Amino acid sequence: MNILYFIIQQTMYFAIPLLIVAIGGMYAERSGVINIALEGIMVMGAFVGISFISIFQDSMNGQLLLILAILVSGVVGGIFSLLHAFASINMKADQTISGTALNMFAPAFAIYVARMVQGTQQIAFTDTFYISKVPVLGDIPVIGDMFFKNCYIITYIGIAIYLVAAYVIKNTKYGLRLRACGEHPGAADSVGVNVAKIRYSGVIVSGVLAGIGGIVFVVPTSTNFNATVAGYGFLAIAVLIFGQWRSNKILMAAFFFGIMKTLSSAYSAIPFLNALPVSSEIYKMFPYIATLVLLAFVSKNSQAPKAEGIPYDKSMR
Amino acid sequence: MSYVIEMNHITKQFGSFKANDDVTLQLEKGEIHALLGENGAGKSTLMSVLFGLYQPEQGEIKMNGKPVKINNPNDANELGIGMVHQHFKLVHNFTVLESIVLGRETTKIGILKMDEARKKVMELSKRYKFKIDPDAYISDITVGMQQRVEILKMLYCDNEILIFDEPTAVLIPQEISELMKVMKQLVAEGKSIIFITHKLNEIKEVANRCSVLRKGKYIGTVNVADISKEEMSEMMVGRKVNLVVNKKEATQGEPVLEVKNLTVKGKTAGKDAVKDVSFTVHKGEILCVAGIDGNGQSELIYGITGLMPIEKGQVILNGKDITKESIRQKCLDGLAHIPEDRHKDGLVLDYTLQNNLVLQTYYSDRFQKNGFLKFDEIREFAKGLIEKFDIRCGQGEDSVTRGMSGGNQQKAIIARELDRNPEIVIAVQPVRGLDVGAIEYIHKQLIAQRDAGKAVLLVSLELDEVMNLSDRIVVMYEGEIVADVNPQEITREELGLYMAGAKRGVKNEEN
Amino acid sequence: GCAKKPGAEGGEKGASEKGYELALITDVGTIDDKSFNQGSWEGLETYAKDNGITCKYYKPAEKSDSACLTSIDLAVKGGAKVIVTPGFLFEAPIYQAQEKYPDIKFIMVDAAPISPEKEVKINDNVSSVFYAEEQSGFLAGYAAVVEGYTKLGFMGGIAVPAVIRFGYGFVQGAEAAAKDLNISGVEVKYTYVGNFDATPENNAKAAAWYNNGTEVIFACGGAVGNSVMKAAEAAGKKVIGVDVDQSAESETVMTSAMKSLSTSVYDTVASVYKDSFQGGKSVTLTAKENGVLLPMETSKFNKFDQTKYDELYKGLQDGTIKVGNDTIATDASKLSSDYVKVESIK
Amino acid sequence: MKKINNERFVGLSASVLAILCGLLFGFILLLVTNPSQAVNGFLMIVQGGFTDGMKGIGDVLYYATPIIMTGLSVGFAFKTGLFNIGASGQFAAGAFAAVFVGIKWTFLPAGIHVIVCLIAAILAGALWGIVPGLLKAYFNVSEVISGIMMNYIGMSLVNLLIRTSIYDQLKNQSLPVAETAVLSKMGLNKVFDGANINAGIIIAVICVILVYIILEKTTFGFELKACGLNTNASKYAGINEKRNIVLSIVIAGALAGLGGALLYLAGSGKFLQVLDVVAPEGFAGISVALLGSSNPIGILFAGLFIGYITVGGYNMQLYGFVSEAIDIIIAAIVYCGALSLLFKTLIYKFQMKKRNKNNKKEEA
Ligand SMILES: Nc1ncnc2c1ncn2[C@@H]1O[C@H](COP(=O)(O)OP(=O)(O)OP(=O)(O)O)[C@@H](O)[C@H]1O
Ligand SMILES: Nc1ncnc2c1ncn2[C@@H]1O[C@H](COP(=O)(O)OP(=O)(O)OP(=O)(O)O)[C@@H](O)[C@H]1O
Ligand SMILES: [Mg+2]
Ligand SMILES: [Mg+2]
Repeated sequence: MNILYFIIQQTMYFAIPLLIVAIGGMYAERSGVINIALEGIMVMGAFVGISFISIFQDSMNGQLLLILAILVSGVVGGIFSLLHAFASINMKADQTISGTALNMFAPAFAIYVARMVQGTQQIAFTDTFYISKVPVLGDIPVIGDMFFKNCYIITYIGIAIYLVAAYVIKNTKYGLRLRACGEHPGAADSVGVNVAKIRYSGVIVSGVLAGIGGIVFVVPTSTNFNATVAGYGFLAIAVLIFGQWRSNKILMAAFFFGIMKTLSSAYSAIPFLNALPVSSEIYKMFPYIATLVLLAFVSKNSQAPKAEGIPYDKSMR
Repeated sequence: MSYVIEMNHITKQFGSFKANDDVTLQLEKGEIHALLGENGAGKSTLMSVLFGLYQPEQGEIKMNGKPVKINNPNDANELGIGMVHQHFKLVHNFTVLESIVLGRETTKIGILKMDEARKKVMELSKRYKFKIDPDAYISDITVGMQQRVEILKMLYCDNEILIFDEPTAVLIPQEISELMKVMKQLVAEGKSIIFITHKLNEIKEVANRCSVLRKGKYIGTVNVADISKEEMSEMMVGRKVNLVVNKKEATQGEPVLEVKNLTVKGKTAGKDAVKDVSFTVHKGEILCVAGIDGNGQSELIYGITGLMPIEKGQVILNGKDITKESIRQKCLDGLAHIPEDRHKDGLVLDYTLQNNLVLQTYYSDRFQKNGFLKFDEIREFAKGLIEKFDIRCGQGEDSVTRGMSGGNQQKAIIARELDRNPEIVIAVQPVRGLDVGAIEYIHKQLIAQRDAGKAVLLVSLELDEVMNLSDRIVVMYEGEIVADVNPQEITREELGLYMAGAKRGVKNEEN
Repeated sequence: GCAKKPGAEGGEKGASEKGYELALITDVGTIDDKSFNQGSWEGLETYAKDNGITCKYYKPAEKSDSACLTSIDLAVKGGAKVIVTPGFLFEAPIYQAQEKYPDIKFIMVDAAPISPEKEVKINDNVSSVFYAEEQSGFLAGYAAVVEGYTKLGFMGGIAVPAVIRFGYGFVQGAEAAAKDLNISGVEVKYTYVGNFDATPENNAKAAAWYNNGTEVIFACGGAVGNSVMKAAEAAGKKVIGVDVDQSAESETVMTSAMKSLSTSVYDTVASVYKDSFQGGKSVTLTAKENGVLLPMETSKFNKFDQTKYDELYKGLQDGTIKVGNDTIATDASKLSSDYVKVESIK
Repeated sequence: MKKINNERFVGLSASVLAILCGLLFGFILLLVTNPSQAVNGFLMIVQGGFTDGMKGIGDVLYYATPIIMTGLSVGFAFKTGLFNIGASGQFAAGAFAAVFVGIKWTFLPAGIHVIVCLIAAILAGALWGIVPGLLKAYFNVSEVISGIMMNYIGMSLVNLLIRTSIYDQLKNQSLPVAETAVLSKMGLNKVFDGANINAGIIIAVICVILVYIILEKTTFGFELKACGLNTNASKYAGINEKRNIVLSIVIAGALAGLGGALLYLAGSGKFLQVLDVVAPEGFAGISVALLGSSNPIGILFAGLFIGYITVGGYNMQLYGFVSEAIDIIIAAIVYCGALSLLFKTLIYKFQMKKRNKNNKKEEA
């Protein structure tokens, strides 16, 4: 039982960032813009967010600081993603390429600035955000142990983001228009929807969420930021596709990947797994292989937005 | 008297090409105003201008006498102008309801209030007997249904001026007659309709007045009541002389291409686009497949040429069964194909002209030696064709094809396909959107083939082309062949009736 | 600050003029690796400060022998007289450089010049410094058990000799203590995580151990410590730091198994300027030379006190306590005894 | 050949524009972070390989070699309409195969051994390429996504294989390869004294020429490009487009794989590290391909250029700058590159207009 709780708690650390970023990706792609820059945007968000913490951790501390930092990361991510939006919407550039550029830029920038400013590459911070037990809720028998012990508010923020995002894309005017732009911009345009605007918003949302995802990924699992998010941006893309661009399926995918990550690192302490002769690399590979296999099956009639990656050009008919 | 809509001296260009050239259109309140013209005459473009999708280079639009600026569909909406587009603008994985409210959502703090919308949609649907299911996904409903959704989209926001761009091209007769009823009902309610179609009898049936475009130019407006179909078609096509081709009697030889019980699946799952079609093309004849857009002609050709998998049936070329053969082998066997969509299928637009001219033959020993292309050979060959077929372009064989005019692009394809001197040429709408000169030229080439004792299978949507070129006509309707006739023995009207599915001739299949 | 801000500092003195006399070349880990790069750098930097000499660190363009050699060239070009190189990465490069630059002094930490053909050759301009990490580890292990912990963990970075020595020493220390206090059933979880970084995986691994009852983990791999501390903070357990005094890093750091990196680098550099530089050989600094230690003043012990520490330290110095190094066993599990059970996790 | 010249011109001007933008951005960055030294630092970048004479140039060639190969890999795929973001994985696969053979198959005679290593690398890379190829051709899975997946799978798999077969426990890296498996220096190291240069660069150049010939001179290249530019038309012309998709990624993979071999057999004392990091050379390849506008010759120069400023950036440390500045500049260049694709099409559109006019005139 204890083990089970532990796995669930650990899984949160991995799954929540994936969830947030993948949902962000969903907004970009459902609006018609492929965003493989998520990795880079995460790094950017984490970089600035963690720097923010390490600067202000003496003057303030606790959850407030964390929440502020998360906001900062979000804003930074949003701004950074504008580069991608500009290239792919105004300039009608190849979206994978401008995305790649952002991915190359972010870590280099983080290292460069960190070393130029503070001389060292890693940005250390003290973790005053850890919650060993949420007051009341933590005492609920099983549920409490699973979800309200050894956690960060991050978990709940993530869940909240998910719920809102899923609701918005399905049930709001904005969501409806966003989806239209991703599937058939011509149709949206013909009823007076401003495709460019919607797509910008989609990319920005993805940027904000990726930025948040960045810091959310670093805080629970490390004591410093070292200019990397260990490929979680790309993993998030896998999650997005695995989840077939549908938030509900993305949720499941995120947790599946999260569990795999947990097992790959914690298996040594999980008796029945420790017995197995499976090395950690296998666990590491598994999510990716699973995604490939899944893709092979669903891609023929994939639910990918029809118009994703294609710059919208009015006069094309 | 004042008009609800006046479009005065509209000119719309795409690049250097004038899709509308000083066109004027006046719509009276409560009338159905037909807009008539060949493919590429500029009808859709003109309507797109009225609907705010395109901005005209010149001209003004007046509404009830007052000039108005229509910068985008929103403005059009504000003014109560709605449009059913020729190519539907529906999102495949939206529900009918979602599709209708898109752009005019009723919301509370941004959250969709679908039930109100639903009520209104159901009312409308009842009023016009549309029987739509608001929760069905667009991808799951028939084309006819999709069109009703498009119509509902207009009615949903109480538009007064309704534009129907070729609404009937894709409908089956029953649907057409129902649509006609609806249109009458709408004008009866005081709305005004612009109705685009190629089909004269439809105009005769519902339209009050009719404006005609030709090659982007405004020809004139007439009262439908006091003009005959012939006169209308003459207005639409222009003096017959352009298109009448003088050709000597056909000398029908033995069969070249035999199509037996061919069946091809359509894009929309379930229904077949081509149903058990059989016919034969002989040496020295031009067999024309006539029919309204979207009745399975494209699929038929794709099936024959192998670009689409076929369900069942046989394709026989000079007695050899080529059904299962690769596309390349078919080509080697002497089957030439002038495709419907030259940009999609016919050309690699970013290749040079010379490369496109050898697209079907680059692998032959003439142009390659153990894997290496013989550039000089190709260049010479290209020069030759450019000379022979008088293809005009900037830097001769080195010009990038994308930069060539439509007519010359088409000529390039013709040159490539005919120069192989094939057993049979399959030409699908070979003159679509081309200028008269090009049209005449291409027609001459096809006839030359025929006179040289080769076979030609021509697919055309345009009556004149059909009537003038063909030695035999088969009419396709709903994926079936409904008539097999001799142009000398049939009038346009009859043909039109066949094409509209209103008449079915006994299939006199030979052999 | 010297080179804390390379940029600003470059501003004061461009390489053009005097250049940087003291140079350190990192082994692509940076000078904040919580390990020998950092320790050595601190020593170098302090000496530079104390004597108003310029210093600077360089980072090889890639992790290859020739790239290291190139950065040595760059350092020399930058005016270096003394070059400090931490880590085995420099075995081959220095082997060549010592010939190429006879009048430059090289200080190798944790390594000696070795040719690709495994031939060791130490010229007079090279001093190679090793440490008896096993003794340091021994002290830590002993202390942990005295503190009353019976479920210990060892998380090495990568199974390089220095780390192995730490680990084996740690186990032997635990055993010695268990014997003296006659505690049986001390358990040691023993593993190498395969990197020297702070990664989520390492964090999860440590968390899993703590969750499984492990009370204190000897985090022996530079930044790996950060991941372990993170987990310890969450689980409210203890950590033992390594190489440098890591007590500042986290409340959970009980003590650190130190080797006197900075002091020894400081001294060796000093010896260069005092013309007392003793090159040509490689020395292993043990307790005798105060080469290893626990920082008692910053350690958070309840039972294990200074007197006990001094007693042990004497024992190590006069050899009454013998600690085997990395050669005593092929695998940690072989160190198990009736007092200590070592579970080695691959 | 008017048109070819024109294409060259357009591609070149686009790349040059991108490079200038990137460098400008870099200079601004230096200025912001450390005005007093910015100029010196920037000069270092511009001087690049020339700062330390022949050795510097030699190093440029050394750093350029692997990224020219990955650049070729990506560029070749681009030409055929595919985005081979999976080059990293293929590179790693090739590197491992080469090193593995280089260590284990010592029974092979001197001359042969290294060649077998290279072949092994080529095969491994091709193998890693075939997966996305098949997925693309027969399951229409985007090669971008499957490429990313294959990168991570490759990374972990290679780590696993190293640890279980050719692991140097003491250094957490691969064992050194046998002397017989190291690429010959061919006396180049005499010319470029002290540099790592070796036969690798020559092999790379040969590959450049080969790829150029395949793409520009052969029927195979004709088909590949046709598929890349218009799949429908290719099918219409009887070209087997599925087969071509697979082939082109496989070839791309082989090139990247060979690149891996050339780097790790260079005898520069570089070893395969067991780290959870996707081989950066693959991504570098993307920028190289973009700079070279996917033209083999262009790629050769782009690779040299990036190798050149890499050395320069490394020397910047003398002025207290951090060499990551270079990666930033390269990223900036790539970004501008993405925009300058548009810049290109603009030029084309412009030229097209002109032609149309001519045609219209002639027709009239
Ligand atoms: N959970 C969700 N996240 C994102 N978009 C959604 C979600 N659910 C529905 N949508 C969007 O709303 C539309 C209607 O919802 P629905 O899920 O029924 O559509 P769908 O295409 O059938 O998707 P699915 O088959 O995955 O449910 C969908 O087409 C999709 O575009
Ligand atoms: N977006 C565009 N870009 C370039 N040319 C265009 C564009 N839209 C239309 N054209 C050209 O303008 C001409 C008129 O097109 P339009 O669609 O208005 O014809 P139409 O009368 O609707 O023909 P159809 O009966 O086939 O619908 C055609 O030659 C077409 O090729
Ligand atoms: Mg039409
Ligand atoms: Mg039209």
